[in-house]
Amino acid sequence: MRSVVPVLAVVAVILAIWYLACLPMNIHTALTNAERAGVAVQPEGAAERRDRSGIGLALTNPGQWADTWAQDKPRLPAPHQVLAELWDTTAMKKVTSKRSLVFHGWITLSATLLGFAIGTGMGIVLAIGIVHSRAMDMSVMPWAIASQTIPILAIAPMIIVVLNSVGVQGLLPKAIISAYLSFFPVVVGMVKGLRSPDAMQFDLLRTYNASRGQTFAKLRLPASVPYLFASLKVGIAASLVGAIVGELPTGAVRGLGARLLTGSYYGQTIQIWSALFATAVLAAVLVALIAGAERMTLKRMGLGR
Amino acid sequence: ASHSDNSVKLQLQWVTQAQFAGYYVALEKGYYEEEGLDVTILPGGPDIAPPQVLAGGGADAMLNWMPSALAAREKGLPVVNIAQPFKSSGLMLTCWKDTGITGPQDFKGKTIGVWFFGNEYPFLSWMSQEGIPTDGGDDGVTVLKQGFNVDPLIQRQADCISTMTYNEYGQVLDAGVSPDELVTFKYEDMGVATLEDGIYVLEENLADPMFKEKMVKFVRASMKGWKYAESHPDEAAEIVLEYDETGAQSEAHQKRMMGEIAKLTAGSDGSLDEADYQRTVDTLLAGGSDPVISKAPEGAWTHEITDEALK
Amino acid sequence: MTLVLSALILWAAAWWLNVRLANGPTAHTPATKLLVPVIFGLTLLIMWELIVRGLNVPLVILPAPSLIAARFAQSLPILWADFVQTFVKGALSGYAIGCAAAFVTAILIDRSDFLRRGLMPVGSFVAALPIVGTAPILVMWYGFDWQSKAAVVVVMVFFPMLVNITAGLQETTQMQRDQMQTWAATYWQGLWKLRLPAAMPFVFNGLKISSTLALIGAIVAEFFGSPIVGMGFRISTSVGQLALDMVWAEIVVAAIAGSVFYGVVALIERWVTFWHPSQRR
Amino acid sequence: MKGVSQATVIEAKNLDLTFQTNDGAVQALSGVTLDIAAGDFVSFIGPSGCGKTTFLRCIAALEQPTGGTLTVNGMTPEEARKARAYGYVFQAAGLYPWRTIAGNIRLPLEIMGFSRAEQAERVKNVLELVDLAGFGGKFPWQLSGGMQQRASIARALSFDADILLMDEPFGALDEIVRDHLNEELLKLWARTGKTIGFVTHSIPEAVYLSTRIVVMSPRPGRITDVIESPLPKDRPLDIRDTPEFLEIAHRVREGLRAGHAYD
Amino acid sequence: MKGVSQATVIEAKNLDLTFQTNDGAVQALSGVTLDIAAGDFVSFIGPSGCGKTTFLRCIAALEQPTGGTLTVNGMTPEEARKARAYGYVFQAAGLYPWRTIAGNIRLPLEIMGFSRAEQAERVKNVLELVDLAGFGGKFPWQLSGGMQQRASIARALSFDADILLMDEPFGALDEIVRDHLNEELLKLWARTGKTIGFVTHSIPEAVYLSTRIVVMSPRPGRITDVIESPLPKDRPLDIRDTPEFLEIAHRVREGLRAGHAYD
Ligand SMILES: Nc1ncnc2c1ncn2[C@@H]1O[C@H](COP(=O)(O)OP(=O)(O)OP(=O)(O)O)[C@@H](O)[C@H]1O
Ligand SMILES: Nc1ncnc2c1ncn2[C@@H]1O[C@H](COP(=O)(O)OP(=O)(O)OP(=O)(O)O)[C@@H](O)[C@H]1O
Ligand SMILES: Cc1ncc(C[n+]2csc(CCO)c2C)c(N)n1
Ligand SMILES: [Mg+2]
Ligand SMILES: [Mg+2]
Repeated sequence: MRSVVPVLAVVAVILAIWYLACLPMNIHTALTNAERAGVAVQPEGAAERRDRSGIGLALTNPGQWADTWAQDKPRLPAPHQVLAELWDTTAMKKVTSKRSLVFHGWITLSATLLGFAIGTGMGIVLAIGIVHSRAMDMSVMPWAIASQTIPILAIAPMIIVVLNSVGVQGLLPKAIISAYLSFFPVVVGMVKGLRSPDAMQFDLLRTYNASRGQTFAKLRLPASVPYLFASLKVGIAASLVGAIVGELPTGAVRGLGARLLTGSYYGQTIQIWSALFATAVLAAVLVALIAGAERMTLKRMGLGR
Repeated sequence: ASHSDNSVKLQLQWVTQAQFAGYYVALEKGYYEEEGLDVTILPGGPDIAPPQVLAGGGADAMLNWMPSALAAREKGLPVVNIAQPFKSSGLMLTCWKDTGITGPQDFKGKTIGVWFFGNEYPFLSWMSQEGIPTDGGDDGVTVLKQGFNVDPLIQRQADCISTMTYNEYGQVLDAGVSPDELVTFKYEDMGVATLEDGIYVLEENLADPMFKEKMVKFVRASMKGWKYAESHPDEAAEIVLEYDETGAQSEAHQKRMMGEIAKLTAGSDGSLDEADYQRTVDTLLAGGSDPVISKAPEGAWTHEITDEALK
Repeated sequence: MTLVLSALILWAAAWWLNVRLANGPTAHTPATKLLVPVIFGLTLLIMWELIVRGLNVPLVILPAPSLIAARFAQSLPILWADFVQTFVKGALSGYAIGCAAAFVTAILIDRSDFLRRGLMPVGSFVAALPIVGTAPILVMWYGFDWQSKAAVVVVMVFFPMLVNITAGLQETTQMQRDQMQTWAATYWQGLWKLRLPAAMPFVFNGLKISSTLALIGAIVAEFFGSPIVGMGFRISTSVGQLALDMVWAEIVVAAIAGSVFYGVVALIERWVTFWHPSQRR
Repeated sequence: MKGVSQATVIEAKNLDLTFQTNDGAVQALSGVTLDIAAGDFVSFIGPSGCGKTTFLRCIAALEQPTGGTLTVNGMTPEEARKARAYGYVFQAAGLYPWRTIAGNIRLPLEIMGFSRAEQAERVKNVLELVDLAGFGGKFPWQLSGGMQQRASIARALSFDADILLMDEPFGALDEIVRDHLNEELLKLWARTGKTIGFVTHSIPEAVYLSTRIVVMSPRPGRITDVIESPLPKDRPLDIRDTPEFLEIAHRVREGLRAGHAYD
Repeated sequence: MKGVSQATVIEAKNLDLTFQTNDGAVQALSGVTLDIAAGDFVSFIGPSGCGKTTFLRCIAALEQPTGGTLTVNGMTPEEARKARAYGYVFQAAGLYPWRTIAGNIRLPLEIMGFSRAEQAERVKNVLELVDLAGFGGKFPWQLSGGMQQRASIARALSFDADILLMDEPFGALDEIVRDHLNEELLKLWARTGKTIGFVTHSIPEAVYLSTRIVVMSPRPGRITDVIESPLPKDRPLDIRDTPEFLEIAHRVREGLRAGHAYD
């Protein structure tokens, strides 16, 4: 709560800079529009202005500033334009409408959640394997790291096509791409967590003659919970990115990713920005939900202080 | 694969828009249903290679530009053109007039945006016919891989960009540019036009009479859709809007697009014109150092389906 | 079918071998530590080859590793040019700028608690903007060449770096800071002699995370417009040409470059943070 | 009490233990021979690194000697562990932070498969034994260091092992609390008659608690002296100011100093 | 030595300190009045939480008293710090792991702007003083705990402050090493004539080292007793077995017990 004032201050500064940045960013178009409408601008001719800096042009043509904040397809939309679009496409549309961001957000969210579940499950299973089998640790870990250096956008279409050829369609392919991005942080965090108890804690269980299974259930697993949650927060954000990437090669018909893409086909910058912000808000909400679950669980476990 | 059922999946090569109005009209008006077909239309996008989808069994038929389809054929994916609803090409280069460009020779030293993804071939062979290198420098053109909007032109990052008469050109005008500020070069006019949006299927499937029969019905219904769309452009555009799930299309834009598309489909009854085919192949074979296809393809098209369909 | 079967048998055999190696007497030698993952990787490759051949998967869907290797060998000059464009020009420069900017910001934030509490939440929100959305915008702003790719990379690595450096600067104990105070050290002396060295393990953690992000960011940005060279350009156009072997050759380059980049950063980390318990053995 | 001829519980003969490390072999124990009788309270004292912990760990079968023989109740340490022969208390309390005090004490009981009712019963008993009744529902961090250490002792007592091994259990506590816990431990020992092996760094603590004090010297870990305490079993805290006490303390100190090379 | 009328170095009058915490105010020091003369060796002893550390930190200007006055050499603690009046030794050695022993000792010298040559000279001297000559090139983690603590003392000595403040410097070490370092510290004190403030939990340590022992009690931290030691300045280790020594130790223990509530 102590952060409210600083955050507001920072947001205010960002908004101010943003509005200012619209001037040089959009001034070229503003001048061209004005010229077409017969207003005199400095200098004349779009070709002439092409290599001029936006800042210089903005300074010499203060009369066109207002237009830089009100264009249809600006290079940088002004904050109020994005907000208006967000408002228009969430609150003002029925959630079942194709033009509603809530509708598209839900499509993306469902793939995200499914992918997150798959990825987290896989990550946990892999981590359990890795801490219990040296062979698995040594063979899998380097490749798990390497797998993350592959640009997912490049293989996403192939995953879709391959799955399609074995008859898997719809939500699942997107979820698998999203799982691919989210499993890695979970593996890393979970391995760390399962290994986090110190030697003494293991020794203690040995003096009780505890079995492997008991050691896992009574020591490793509870000890890993804080680590797991830390990874889940990274993982859910990665899942969302994965779901969006997965939407691009599925015909890009529905979902926030499709909104981003179709927005860019038609140069609808305002639509792109509002889809972007919707995504970020969705990510923030998801992370906050996990953080809430984390607080609750840790408190139950007596770890939250 | 079993082709005994009556389902047909069609892979488009772009997102839902009036470019594909004929198929949506046929679907909406029940022409497919009348033929006893259950048709699914799969929209495309920049990350979707229709031949790949076809190869993976994700679709029964695809729409494709012929250069791309012939290249796929040479890569070992035997696709066959069974119908050609688009008679003429809508591809063109759009340039700023104030760059001083008046003809192809003025491209030297300029920056030009080109679509890749299998669509660069017509451009490359045109340039090689003009004798202009495409690797930059003062004597050649600097080629950019253009994204799928007109920003590079509007932002003046490129002097010319690729546009379709029915889509991107309109977007340039929508951005407030008047046609007088632009110079355009239609591939059709330059003599380097290649065939666009044809219907392709896998060769091996054509061996199956059941499949063939399905395609006959499909092409017949599709052409009926096209002809209806041509004569009712506004209604067709509205149907397309109806099917657009992204909610990103605007009515004005689709109506204008439909108007332009109608001009391209006008001369076709669906059957491939051998002369057009030959011109396409010649253009591609003339391509520069890295030609799309190295030899004239065999069996890349068939009239069997259209002959049957148009009876 | 026999090929698929032999793939499964191969898997079982290789796994058995690895279990033996990992639990055997030589398990802690560097040779074994290298050998085990290599065997695992090779097994996957051979299984891939066998399955693709066994099931007759079309080339345009999934090429066999042997074809990819052949394409790789034939296309070295192209791959090299793409690598230079994307990795050296785009990813590395963006990485350097992004890390440096995060560093400066971290020190600004460090001096002002107000800034930290204001910027961190906003920063994490901005960091959640997906690159597939920001990349087209940055390409529109910074042009088609490597500059826009570098900008995408800057945006991608900035926040993870900032978080790590900030956390690292908080890493010193109260006692260590008190100690500095008893010597009447200035802010900069405390920063330079105590807090920066203590932050290094965190800084390197950030550098490692960012190293994989950097290359991915540069490649993805090329999908949204590029000159006609670069790894992302090649991948996206090759998919259109159904040259899947080329696509995979580029992916191999990306994986190698990414892993080597990561490895180099990890090596430097060993060298710089030699004192940290996790680096001592 | 059968006087000197009590049953031998732990019997070490010529025990050797060498660790293989990256920097070469470290001989932690060398020729250690020692008998511990039932009901003994044996303290191990010696400079850091002399092998006190290692010896205790050998008894608990946490470490495998490389030479000599070691039997516990006539069995190998392994077998003795399976027979639940020991409770082990580590230097730090080592309570699991995600379990309440009662939950921590219940842990060995769960693992050993006691019934629910039995678990609850035993937890209640040992909590009373260590004076923590009413704190069962608290989490470890809600207790002071001394209370945590008592809980950890309760945990070791809960399954009623005959042998209690304690490795510097009070090392981290302040002197006053430590004195108090020493008193309590003596009472507990008197009440239960367990055999206790106790590692410490503090001479007064060793003298105050033990029936026998084993002095060890480092590199390689050897026993240099075994001192039988003539102190009575009943020991008020101020026994520490008596001449007998100081006499033993002095002897221990001398024994320590002899074997000690500073750092 | 000017007998009883030595110059006063540290003068605390009615010192109060209250921490504002989330759970309310904690009064850590209340009405603390104390004079420390030049050359004194003053030990502070008392149960955990009684404010020993807090008082030392006030002297070093690491904490700001909320009431009363405190002067060091006639200046405020702040000014005294800027004048490099103190060396401070913390409980843990707190050496920087990325610097060698010599590098660690050089650290305050670098900060205070000594010349290179002077730095090298001083590092050499203090390394000898604490018996670590030859270990300058090692990293902290390559040394035993006792050696690390000696290095940390050397660091506090390197810039030759007149006042040495030590907060449980030997708390983490074993008894033998501790004895040894106690002896060394006494020698060093005799040789340099510094004024030393020393916090400890160990009664023998306090009695063995100090000229005055300050006994404190908790909640709120007050001084309950100040004991002047009649022991001579020259103290062999076995002075600890003399009746005078035990007499003082007993008095300290009584003072402590009075103010102590277990846990
Ligand atoms: N797992 C191990 N691997 C290698 N060396 C070890 C291991 N455990 C102990 N040692 C070494 O064996 C020797 C004896 O160690 P041990 O822990 O038994 O000493 P200790 O008497 O308990 O010391 P302290 O009083 O510091 O606890 C030491 O030199 C130590 O470094
Ligand atoms: N920064 C702080 N904020 C709030 N309370 C504090 C702070 N520092 C110390 N205290 C409280 O002030 C009291 C005195 O603490 P101090 O550290 O001086 O005790 P001490 O005598 O040194 O104890 P110990 O022997 O455990 O080191 C304690 O109750 C402690 O909890
Ligand atoms: C991935 C991909 N990129 C470009 C085209 C070429 N193309 C065909 S139709 C069309 C839309 C015109 O408005 C474009 C750009 C394609 N087929 N697939
Ligand atoms: Mg030990
Ligand atoms: Mg303290």
